Amino acid sequence: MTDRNFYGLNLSNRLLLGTAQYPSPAILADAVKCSSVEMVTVSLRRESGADRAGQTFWQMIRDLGVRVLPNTAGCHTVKEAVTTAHMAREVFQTNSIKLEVIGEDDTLQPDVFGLVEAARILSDDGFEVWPYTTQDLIVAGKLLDAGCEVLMPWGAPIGSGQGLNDVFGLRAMRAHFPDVPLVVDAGLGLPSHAAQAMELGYDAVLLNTAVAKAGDPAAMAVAFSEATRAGQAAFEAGPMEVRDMAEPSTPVMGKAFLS
Amino acid sequence: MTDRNFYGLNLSNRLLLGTAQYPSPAILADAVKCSSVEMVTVSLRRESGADRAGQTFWQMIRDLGVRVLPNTAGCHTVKEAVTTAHMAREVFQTNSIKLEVIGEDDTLQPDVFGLVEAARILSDDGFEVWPYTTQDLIVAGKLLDAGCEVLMPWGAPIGSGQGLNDVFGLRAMRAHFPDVPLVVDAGLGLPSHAAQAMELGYDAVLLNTAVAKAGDPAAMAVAFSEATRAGQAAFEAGPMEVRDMAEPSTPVMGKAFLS
Amino acid sequence: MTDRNFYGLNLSNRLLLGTAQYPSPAILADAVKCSSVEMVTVSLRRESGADRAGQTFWQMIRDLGVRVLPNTAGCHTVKEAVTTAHMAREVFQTNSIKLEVIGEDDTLQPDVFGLVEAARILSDDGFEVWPYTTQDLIVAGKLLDAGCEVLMPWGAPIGSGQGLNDVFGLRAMRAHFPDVPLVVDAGLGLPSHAAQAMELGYDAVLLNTAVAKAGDPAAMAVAFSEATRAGQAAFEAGPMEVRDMAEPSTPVMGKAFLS
Amino acid sequence: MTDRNFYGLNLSNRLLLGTAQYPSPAILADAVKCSSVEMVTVSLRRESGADRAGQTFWQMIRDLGVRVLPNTAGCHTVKEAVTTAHMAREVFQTNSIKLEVIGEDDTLQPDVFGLVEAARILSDDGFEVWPYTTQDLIVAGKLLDAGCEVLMPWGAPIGSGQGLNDVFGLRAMRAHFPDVPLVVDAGLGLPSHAAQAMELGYDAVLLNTAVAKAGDPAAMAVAFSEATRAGQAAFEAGPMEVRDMAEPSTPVMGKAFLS
Amino acid sequence: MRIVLNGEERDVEAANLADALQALDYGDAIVATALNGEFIPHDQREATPLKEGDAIEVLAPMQGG
Amino acid sequence: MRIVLNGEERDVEAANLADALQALDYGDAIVATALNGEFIPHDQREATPLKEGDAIEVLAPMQGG
Amino acid sequence: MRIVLNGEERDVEAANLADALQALDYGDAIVATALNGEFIPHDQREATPLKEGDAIEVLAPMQGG
Amino acid sequence: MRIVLNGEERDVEAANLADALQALDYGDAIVATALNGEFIPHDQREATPLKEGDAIEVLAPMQGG
Repeated sequence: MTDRNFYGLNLSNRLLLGTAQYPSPAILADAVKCSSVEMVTVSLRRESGADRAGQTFWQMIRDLGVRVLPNTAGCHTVKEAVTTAHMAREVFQTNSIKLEVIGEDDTLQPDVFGLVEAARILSDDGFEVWPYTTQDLIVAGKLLDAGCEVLMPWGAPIGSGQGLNDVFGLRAMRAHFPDVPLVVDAGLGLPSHAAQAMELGYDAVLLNTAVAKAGDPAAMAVAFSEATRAGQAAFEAGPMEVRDMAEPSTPVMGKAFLS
Repeated sequence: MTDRNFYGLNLSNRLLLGTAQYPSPAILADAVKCSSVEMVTVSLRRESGADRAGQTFWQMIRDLGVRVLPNTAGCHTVKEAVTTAHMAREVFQTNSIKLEVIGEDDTLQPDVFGLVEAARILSDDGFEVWPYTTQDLIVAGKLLDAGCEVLMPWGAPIGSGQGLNDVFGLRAMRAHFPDVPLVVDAGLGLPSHAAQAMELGYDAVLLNTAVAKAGDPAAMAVAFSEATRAGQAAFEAGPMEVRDMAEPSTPVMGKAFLS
Repeated sequence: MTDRNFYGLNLSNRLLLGTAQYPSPAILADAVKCSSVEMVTVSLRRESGADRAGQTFWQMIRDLGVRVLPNTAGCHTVKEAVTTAHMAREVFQTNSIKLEVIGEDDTLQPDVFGLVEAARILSDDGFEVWPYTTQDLIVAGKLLDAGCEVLMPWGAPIGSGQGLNDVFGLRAMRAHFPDVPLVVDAGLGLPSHAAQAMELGYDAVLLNTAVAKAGDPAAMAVAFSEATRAGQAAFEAGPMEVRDMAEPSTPVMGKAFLS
Repeated sequence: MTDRNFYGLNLSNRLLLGTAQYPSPAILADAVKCSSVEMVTVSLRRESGADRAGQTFWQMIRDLGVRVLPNTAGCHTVKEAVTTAHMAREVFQTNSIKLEVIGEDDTLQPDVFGLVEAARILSDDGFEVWPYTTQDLIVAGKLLDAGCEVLMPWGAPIGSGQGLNDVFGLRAMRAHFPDVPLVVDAGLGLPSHAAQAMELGYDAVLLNTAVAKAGDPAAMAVAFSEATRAGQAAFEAGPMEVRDMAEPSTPVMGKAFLS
Repeated sequence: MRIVLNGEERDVEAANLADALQALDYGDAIVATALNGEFIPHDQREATPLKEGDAIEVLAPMQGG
Repeated sequence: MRIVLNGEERDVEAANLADALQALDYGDAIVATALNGEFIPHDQREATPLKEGDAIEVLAPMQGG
Repeated sequence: MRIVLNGEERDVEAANLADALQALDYGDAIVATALNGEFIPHDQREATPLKEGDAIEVLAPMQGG
Repeated sequence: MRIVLNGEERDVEAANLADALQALDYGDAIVATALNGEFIPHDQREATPLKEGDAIEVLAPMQGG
């Protein structure tokens, strides 16, 4: 797993971080630096010729020297997502795209039909698609057929912080695609959630709100980064077998008779 | 919480590690060094004049330069536990004692009646008692009255690796004793369990089997150490509020109209 | 909810029972009679002119006087499922079909793409389609658009007995489709699972293995039937609010002073 | 388990119901009658010579023709509990007493030290003690030694409706005392919780708030009664083995080839 | 004579606990009694004299969980 | 004539599907039929000729979940 | 000429999309453009004439999750 | 003299516990001692006589959880 790569990209830090909702750009920069994340997600929004807010933001991100993964957040149709992806490729100068085709606004869950179609179109057009999907194994298979080399099932609804709502589904997905880089994207609220995802054998986690909305985002980013690494290391180190009953850790043999 | 001390002792690493069940002394030493734990648990067992196994072990521990917390593992009566504590104090030259009074062998759960009595006797005799107890708040109160300044509720049966079996009980205990150093002792199986305990506001975790029985104990020790720190940092950083439904992380405002 | 109907059909017993895997036909008949279920699932398999096993089975089911819901179990393609549905309609003389389009054999989860396509074809052809689906809200919407008037999300993999693996998903589905008859189909192992599904506001549960493989199938069928009714009644009766802390049930006022 | 008795008492309905917090006495009576519970808990409170509220209540309970289990609710000391028990015995003309010695007011958890002492005093004095306790196996053992023939571990804090907070503890208790009548007392919020307790092999459940505070208490009482019976029946019927992966319920053999 | 009945001060003239219950309008109500924290069984009420300041608890059946 | 019945090769002399069912001992059994993967309704069996190598599926009610 | 820029009506005199960006003060800002819902790559802006009522989207990097 | 050392019968000639440890090859090993279930501190070993059948526990540091 350690030498697992994402479209040929090696990430020593398996925490991918979103850049939205921070109290200030300075705090975002701080969070990125302190946690030494290597890849952050970004988006495209309307720019005004007057204030050019986007230019400032973009300069700040470039100064951080991290890779960017543009998203198609908020897109509800294949056409929107595909057009947004093309615009992102030009602006961010990268073929990488976090593909979101949102199907429902209460859960922000993906429209897996539109997702597969958009993934095919973009893959055929040379994009490296990181699809935000569900734990559906058939959808996953179609995404791989469409050309995706990474899958990003959700842990819980975006921004909910609920953690891993369907551990069975995540475990089945890992078992079914042992060789595919899998990223738990969205829904994580605490570092223990990130550790748990990695302990299940996932290759990375992607989150935003849990860090940005923390009392101390930079400290929380570090916490998530460490927990992610800890979960990864645990998976690789080979955890103990869980037991139903107790077993003394201190040897019983040689115990004194003192009664 | 960071400046919480344990009988005046400051621990920057809140992972306490057991020393039993490792494949070899060298691997134990490795685990301790790599994870830079500062305190390890030890016990007393019968020594033979011939091989003097204990002398070698003790020399190894001293060379590691860590603090030791002797236990009364396997003691089922107050008298056994008290006598063992006295012998440990002489040998290990410390007033610290991890007090175990085992009441039942399938779960290795404490006999809270014997525990409170032994805790009083030992506290009165100048010991710094670290009691292995349950989440029972009344028992906890009696232990504090007896002189204990640290409480160590179990997470799950010793050596089971089940994690936190009664999160409600642990949460209630933390809420009820905001100023008492609390350590989750026993039952943890994965780093995410340690992170979760710290996220609940616990001050440290103590474990042994999950590291000793891992495929790579040293790597697992590091993983637990990082996860413990991550959970502690998360608690201090102030986690986000969990939400029932989704909330977009990427701002909706300024989204392009591309349909 | 009580007056919820399924394609116009009123079911006073909201437990739907499968007819496979029983130790004997007599025990199946017993289970159906004792639990007074009103609808059972059946399938089509190859008949030999010699032994005509199917004729005997079919006579037994008709003697039970229950409604049948034929399934397309084991079908992996739209064509297979549609053809099987047509053959079932002729043999069982019913427009009702439990539509299964299996996408993966370890989890037996539905292929939601094939499912939606087959649902449209069959609905257009006059079938009353009961689709075995996931908790995916977008898929659910497409099934309704295709003409389905009932949805049957899985609780867990068929025959696993794990219960409700994704309570969040089931709750979101109920909230999103308040007026659609929803049936939890597959994966239930214990009556408490059935009660929980109904307490979430589901309209019925469909299961087979948990009853057929029980030590005493007839007794287990009754248990599931009662638990299903209990969960339904609880949902309608309006459950209490869950509280974080305790609240005395016995009034404190008027308590004697006896210390 | 069916022929398990409680101090010689056979209960065909294993739901024990509290009598407090109902919208009106009429609704309480209704709940008791509709659910055909056989035993209800009652308490003692100060009576005024003027209104004699207690007399009216007592007459109503007697008219219901159910057995009463008086409690010592709200007692925090051994003396209070013992005196209250004696007063209850005289008034209710029964040796049965639900022994509560409360140790902490946020969780209303028992003071297990006072509980064991009071249980011994009362048992020696001819009472049939039903102790409200925790899942602590050592405490349980002492209660049995004290003369108790029934144990009532809590499921969750009184009135919280959280359900079974420590399933492991309940399971261990059942396994450790296979021949002792065990009742889950307090904390249940939904019928599925009652079913789950009985599926674990418990012999009865005792609750109050979940019924009294329901929108329709009588209907909820019936729901709990049915779920309790369903859980009991399931335990006796022998549930299926839970499986990790799916297994077709409909036989694969004989499936048509239609592709 | 000044006594405390169920936590409230009351004046009552009674030689013993049984008389007091009558004087306090309990008539034949089904109640259990305690005097200064000690249970007094029904058949000992007459033999139980009262004195100034005694605390009497008179309890009856009530809802309970 | 060589046909495949429910996956097994069989010899049968029959002008159409209806005849074949008779020849294959199905009598008045309640079954549904498919020919080479296509559903053949009961009332079309007579009008459905068979040829060498045809694959016939004859299905009947069975246990199902 | 009346066009819609990022959802707001604007007047601009420009022969093509490139001119329009200049006229609208984008200067050398790093932006991506779409015309009536179709992506217009940077190097095609000059070759892209504008007409009355065209809807232009001008997007730049922004925070994202 | 017959004594029980860590659960095993042993013959040892020793006036007191300190001598016994020497005779039993403990030399300067770091150990804690108990005699018939009572802890005997290091500095009291010499003052602790042994008699036939005494049970001695000699404990040293060991792995613990």
